[in-house]
Amino acid sequence: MSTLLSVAQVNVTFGGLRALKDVYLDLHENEIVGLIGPNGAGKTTLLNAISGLVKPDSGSFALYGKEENWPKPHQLVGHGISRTLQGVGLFADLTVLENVMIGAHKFASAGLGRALLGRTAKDEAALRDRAMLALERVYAGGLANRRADTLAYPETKRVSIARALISEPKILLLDEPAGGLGKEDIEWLGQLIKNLRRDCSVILVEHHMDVVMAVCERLYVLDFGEVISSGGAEKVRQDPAVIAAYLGTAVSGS
Amino acid sequence: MTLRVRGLTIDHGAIRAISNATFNIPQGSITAVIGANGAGKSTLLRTISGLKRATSGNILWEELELHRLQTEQIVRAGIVHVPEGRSVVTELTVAENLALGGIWRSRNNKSDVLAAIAEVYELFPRLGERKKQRADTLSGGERQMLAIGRGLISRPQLLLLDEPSLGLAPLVVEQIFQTLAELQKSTGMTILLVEQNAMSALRIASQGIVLDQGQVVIADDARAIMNDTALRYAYLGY
Amino acid sequence: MNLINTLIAGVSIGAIYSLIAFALILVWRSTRVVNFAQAGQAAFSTYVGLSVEKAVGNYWLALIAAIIAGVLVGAFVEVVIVRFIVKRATSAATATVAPVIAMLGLLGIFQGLMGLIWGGDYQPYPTAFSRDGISIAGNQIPFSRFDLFVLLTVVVAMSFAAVIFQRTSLGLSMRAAAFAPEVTRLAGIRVSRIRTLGWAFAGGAGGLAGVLVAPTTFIAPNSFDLLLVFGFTAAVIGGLDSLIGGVLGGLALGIGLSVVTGYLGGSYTFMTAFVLLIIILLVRPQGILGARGARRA
Amino acid sequence: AKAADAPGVTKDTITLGMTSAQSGAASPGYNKVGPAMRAYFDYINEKGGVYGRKIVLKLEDDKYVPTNAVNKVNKLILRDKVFALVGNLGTATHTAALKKTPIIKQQVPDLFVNTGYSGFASPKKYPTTFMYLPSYIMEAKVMSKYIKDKFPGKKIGILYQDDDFGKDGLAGFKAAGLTFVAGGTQKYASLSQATVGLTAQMTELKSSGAEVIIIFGVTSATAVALRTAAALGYGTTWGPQFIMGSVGADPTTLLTLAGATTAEARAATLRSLTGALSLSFLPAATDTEDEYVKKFIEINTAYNKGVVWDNNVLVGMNQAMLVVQALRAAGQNPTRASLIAALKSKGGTFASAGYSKLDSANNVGYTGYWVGRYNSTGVIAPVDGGKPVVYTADSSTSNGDVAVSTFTRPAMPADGVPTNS
Amino acid sequence: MLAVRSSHKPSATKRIILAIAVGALLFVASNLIDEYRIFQGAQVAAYLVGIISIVLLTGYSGQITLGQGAFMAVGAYSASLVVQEFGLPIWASFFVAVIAAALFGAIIGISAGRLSGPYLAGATLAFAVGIPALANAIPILGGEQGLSFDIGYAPGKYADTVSPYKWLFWICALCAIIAIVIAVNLTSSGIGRQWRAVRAHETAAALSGINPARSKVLAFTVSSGFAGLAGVSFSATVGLVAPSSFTLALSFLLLTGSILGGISHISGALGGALIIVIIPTIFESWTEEASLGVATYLPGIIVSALLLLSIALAPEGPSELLHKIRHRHRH
Ligand SMILES: Nc1ncnc2c1ncn2[C@@H]1O[C@H](COP(=O)(O)OP(=O)(O)OP(=O)(O)O)[C@@H](O)[C@H]1O
Ligand SMILES: Nc1ncnc2c1ncn2[C@@H]1O[C@H](COP(=O)(O)OP(=O)(O)OP(=O)(O)O)[C@@H](O)[C@H]1O
Ligand SMILES: [Mg+2]
Ligand SMILES: [Mg+2]
Repeated sequence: MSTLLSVAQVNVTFGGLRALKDVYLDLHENEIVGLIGPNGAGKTTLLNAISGLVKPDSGSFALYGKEENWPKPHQLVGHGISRTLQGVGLFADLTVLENVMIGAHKFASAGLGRALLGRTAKDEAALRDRAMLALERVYAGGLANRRADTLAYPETKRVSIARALISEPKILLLDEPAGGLGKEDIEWLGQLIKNLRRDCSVILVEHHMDVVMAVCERLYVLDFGEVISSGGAEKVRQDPAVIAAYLGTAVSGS
Repeated sequence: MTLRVRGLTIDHGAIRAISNATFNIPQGSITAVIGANGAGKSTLLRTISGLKRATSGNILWEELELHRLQTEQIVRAGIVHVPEGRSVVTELTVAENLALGGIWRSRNNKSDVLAAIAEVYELFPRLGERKKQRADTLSGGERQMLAIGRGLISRPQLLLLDEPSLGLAPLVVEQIFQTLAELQKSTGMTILLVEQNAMSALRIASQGIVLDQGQVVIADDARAIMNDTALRYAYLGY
Repeated sequence: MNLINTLIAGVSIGAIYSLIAFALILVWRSTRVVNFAQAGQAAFSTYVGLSVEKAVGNYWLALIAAIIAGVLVGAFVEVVIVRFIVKRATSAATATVAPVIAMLGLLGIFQGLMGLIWGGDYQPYPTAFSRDGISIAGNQIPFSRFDLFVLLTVVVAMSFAAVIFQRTSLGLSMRAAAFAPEVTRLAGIRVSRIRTLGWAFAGGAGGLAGVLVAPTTFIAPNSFDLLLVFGFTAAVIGGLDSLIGGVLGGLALGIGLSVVTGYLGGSYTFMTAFVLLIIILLVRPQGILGARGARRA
Repeated sequence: AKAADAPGVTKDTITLGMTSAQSGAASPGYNKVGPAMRAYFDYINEKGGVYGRKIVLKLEDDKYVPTNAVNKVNKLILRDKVFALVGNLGTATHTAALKKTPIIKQQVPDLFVNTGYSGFASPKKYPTTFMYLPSYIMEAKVMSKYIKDKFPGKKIGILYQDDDFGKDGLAGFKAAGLTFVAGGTQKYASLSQATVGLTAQMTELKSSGAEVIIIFGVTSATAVALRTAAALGYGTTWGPQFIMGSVGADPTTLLTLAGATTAEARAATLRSLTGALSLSFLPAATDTEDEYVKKFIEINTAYNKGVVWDNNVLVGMNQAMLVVQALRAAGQNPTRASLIAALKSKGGTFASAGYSKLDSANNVGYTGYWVGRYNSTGVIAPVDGGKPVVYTADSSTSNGDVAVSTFTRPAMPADGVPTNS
Repeated sequence: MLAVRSSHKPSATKRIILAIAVGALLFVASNLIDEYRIFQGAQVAAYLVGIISIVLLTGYSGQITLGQGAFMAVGAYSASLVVQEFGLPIWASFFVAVIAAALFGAIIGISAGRLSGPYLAGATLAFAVGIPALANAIPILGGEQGLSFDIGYAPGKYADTVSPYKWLFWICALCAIIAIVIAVNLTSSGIGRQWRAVRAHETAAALSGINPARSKVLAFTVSSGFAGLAGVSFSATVGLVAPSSFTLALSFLLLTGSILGGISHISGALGGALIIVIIPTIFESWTEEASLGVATYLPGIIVSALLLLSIALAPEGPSELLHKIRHRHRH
């Protein structure tokens, strides 16, 4: 089991605030890791650091066993990493199909020259097929020609996942995918994430403990920017520090 | 003060979001509105608070005809809405966002507004640590706390909460629900609570309204809904 | 001595740019619209002032009339036009562009109306104070009592507005209403009234600016157009969100132009404004005192 | 009269076209020229027109923008089918029009172009174009001679408009061998004077120590320059001799722009205007003794209601009178060709207010200037008192000599109505 | 809900056939209408290209520009210079204009790409005023008087039979048709989609592997190339390249046209160009008989009012309005 992604000693400060302190995280092949913790603990910030949206003050970043520079956001896909945003982040006035095709950007081979001459039809058709497949995978094939800002909330979530999956990532970063979803959609989502394991590894940030416990093998718990607990999911859930800081009685007691 | 909804129908262009809904929200109750995504929950709240106009039907707050009033007037009548999606003014600081909620009352109740702000900081210590921070740099959950806090500053008689638990840590959700129940008891405020998380909501609620594709299918005692397995299975999925 | 004189000359024209920048920033902060029609609004108010001046012959009365006209015009524009347009703003391509272009359209209407009412002739506007350079130790510097009056007015008006924005709940409401009308309404604030007030306020500032600028530039339906470009440049240099930044930007621009014009020649004037702007924006894309952008995810 | 086969000429009308800056930043003063022409035509129409035909003037606003000029001239020629163009104003605008409209191709008479740009007087290039103003080069030569004669050894500075208008003048100064003191050559970009002021330039001129300062710009720029000079202490701590080009020296416009509403502003401008020199080719508008001026003022009062009399109105009326004479000279049944031929052969004999000869034979306009001085009320009079002395020079950049003109002006036709043929 | 772009777009070949057909139609039409209309047709064609450049930059890539006239100036000046200084043939100067303006756009785009909203508006505004004024500072550019740019007459034996206006119109129309085909090609390709994605959500676009900065600079470059072409076409109709041809008013006029026609789609450009040329003409002839003041100011008021009205009712352009009206009928 090889390590796909490994960050260590990550420090991020905003003005005077230390949002991440010596944070570490490893992601192995075909594994789903949960990243949990109280609000404002630094979960999104860690994903932002990995995806280049925040520049860490220090820390190491290794991909597929190789030390690398912290990436820029647009280099992520090239590294085999996809992520969804905590908001939904669809392109509002593009169609669903176009939204997903954007995610397939890296498969497009036509450059400016061919675009100017209008010789992109084949390329476009290939992208379109690919995008349809990705949509169908999240049961959203029927939405293809709708404008993204006309979708219902759960539909937008599906589309954003399709957009992340279309680039065939090795690593998928999901930020609160279950937020705002109803029971059925959450169950479906859990199933989908479990199935993803065959092709890629996932870091899942989520406050829905049902989902987290159902799909994650290991957990990292952040509190005030520090890793306060990590390891097997069951073990971490029983950790008194985690219960005190995050879970409370309602979840741990049930 | 009872909120009475009579034959309310609301459309989004061609889409009918609520059709012919009729129910009462008695004073001092906590009413949970539950239903699947797209059932029309948010639309209902937005119409009560005047952000959206009804196609037909009445919304009465005692003798006040809310469906004819502007949002600002509705707020001044004591009805405060915390919409879904972490609605804060992202370009203002935490402190300014909270102050905003008190402006309309502060001419007469300056000290009370200050007290209310202090209470919010107590309820969400996180916000207290972030007073001078711009809201657009807050984490998702912190923003949600701020949105709820802004609503509480207005000391409403009727509080409309749309998915307050969204994106909040389990511990905080637990704490908020507890606080809501306490607040209701201590101030007699009425709460209309929209939740995906039906069980947690019903647990603190006195009555429940179940929406299905814009129709009010059940309006009943919260316990009764929780205990009716067939009903739960049909509309809540478990 | 000569360089000093050139710098002083820059301050006096810079104060004028500051005034225009000030009025622009006021609308921007209270409504998030860059009001290109400001040039037209200000000229319109100034014409009203001029008419009063001609009828009554009192500078101060005319000044007050221009400010009142500015307030009324500002409020009118908001109620009749802006409200309609901002409401329509969608997430689409036009969302950011439409208001800007609408303001250009408004400018066209104002200029046409002024042409119809007052004709296209350039007209002079009187001053309250001498425009002769002040003598210091027997040396006459290119800075008059009138320039001093303009500069002081800018500083006072700016401080006044800054206090209102930063320290009062009216200011808080204005800022909130500009960014998030819906949330602000839910906080019980009469957003439409606040916005109207914001426009009225800025309109008054425009009227004031017009009256103070007109003696230097003359007044005609479109005599403030280029001035608006410079005022806007000043505002952008300073950072559109900062009133102090606007004033500093105006002075910086005035001095920069004065030095370049004096030493390199008048052909470089317009280029200078552009180059100065680009250099500053490359270093600080949000202007000297503008706020940084927020986090992205 | 019967209908002729020329475009724009019917049984009882002759339609003429004109483009000018009626609005926009370049318009102050100049926007009075077109209406003044129209007023004079109205007067003539009242008196029976030209051989029974009434003159219709289509006046189009080009805002001083070349694109617009092309557009409007095209419209006048192609759609309105005017017989001739008269008094088109502006150098850049008319250059564009000559290039992209059928003026040349359709041989449209292009009479009395209202600029001093020397390039238009070129029968080969522009066979149908005739100028009105004397050239800027000529003006500069006359000015140079006067300065050298009257202010020998003095340091000279200049403020000029940085475009072909200013540069045409500069070429003339150079040809005449005038040299400027270090730091005394200042320019401003066209249209920038009101926005950025001229303080920087005037400050530099002051510190250059120039004792004679030439202002070669449009009226609004002259106004700003004079006012700035006053602010910098002109007349109290500083006292150079100002000398202004004819284009930007109309005192009525200058004083209006200075602020007729306050005594102080007016006084400040008057202070710097008093004693200043300027060149003119027509009599001063204030010279009410002049027979032409007297009659034109009458016409202005009756036919150009509410318009304040000034040099611009004089320019327009005078121009219109020349047009009427040209139309008469073209015969009972005028054609475009007959109009051009008549102007070439008889233009020099037309009655007009100009103190110098109209050299239409070579497509040139007036050929001379006189030098005047403003008194403390803003009225200009010949420098040496008495009759104006008119100087003439050629428009080439080679060093042509400046000579005193011997031209005697024809008398005003009776009642201001030409009867030539 | 807005109309959704159909996924079955005509192929490039079909587009070219369509373009040739339109060209043929215009050719026939140009022999039937009067000279003044033909001249106006040439103006429409030039404006059309200018509006396309705005639609690409603002409508697709979301970068506001108040200074498109400056890029037109760059194109026009470089075309005129290579003809005058190096004796290049006129047709080649059109290519030079496109390339020069595009290069210039790339440089400006690199700095402009960092700006957004009003800051970009301010920079482009200053640009619009600053660049044409440069002509006064650089002697070779001919100052206020400008440089000549003459496309001359039709070649060979046609010089006498084809009027200069027809010739002008054909050239401008050809440029416009080529511009439309290329613009449509571009916007229906992945590049157009990427621009719209960056406009809609920059972070999300970056996370999809698009480099937003590069995408914006590319849009600036391409748009400027179109503006350069518009600049030469425009100069061909005036015969002159001068600072006063590229005023702020021109930039604003094009912007107005792009909104009136619909800024979010290339198809709007034709409508926009027609409106800004024809509407003033109509109102000018209406007001001609009235006093000069009215004739001078009324057309401006009317075009401006139209602009406001269209932004209030249909900011996406007439197609949105049509869609809304049809929609209303159905319910
Ligand atoms: N740009 C910024 N400036 C200042 N503080 C910031 C900034 N960005 C984030 N923070 C702070 O850093 C902390 C971590 O934020 P982050 O978004 O990572 O939290 P999180 O764990 O994702 O929380 P949640 O579960 O609520 O989404 C928060 O307290 C937040 O206020
Ligand atoms: N602005 C809008 N325009 C068009 N349709 C809308 C709009 N807002 C909501 N709808 C539609 O109205 C219906 C009810 O939506 P609403 O947001 O009220 O549901 P909800 O119960 O709050 O759902 P959720 O749990 O996802 O928040 C849905 O079909 C939705 O798609
Ligand atoms: Mg988060
Ligand atoms: Mg909802």
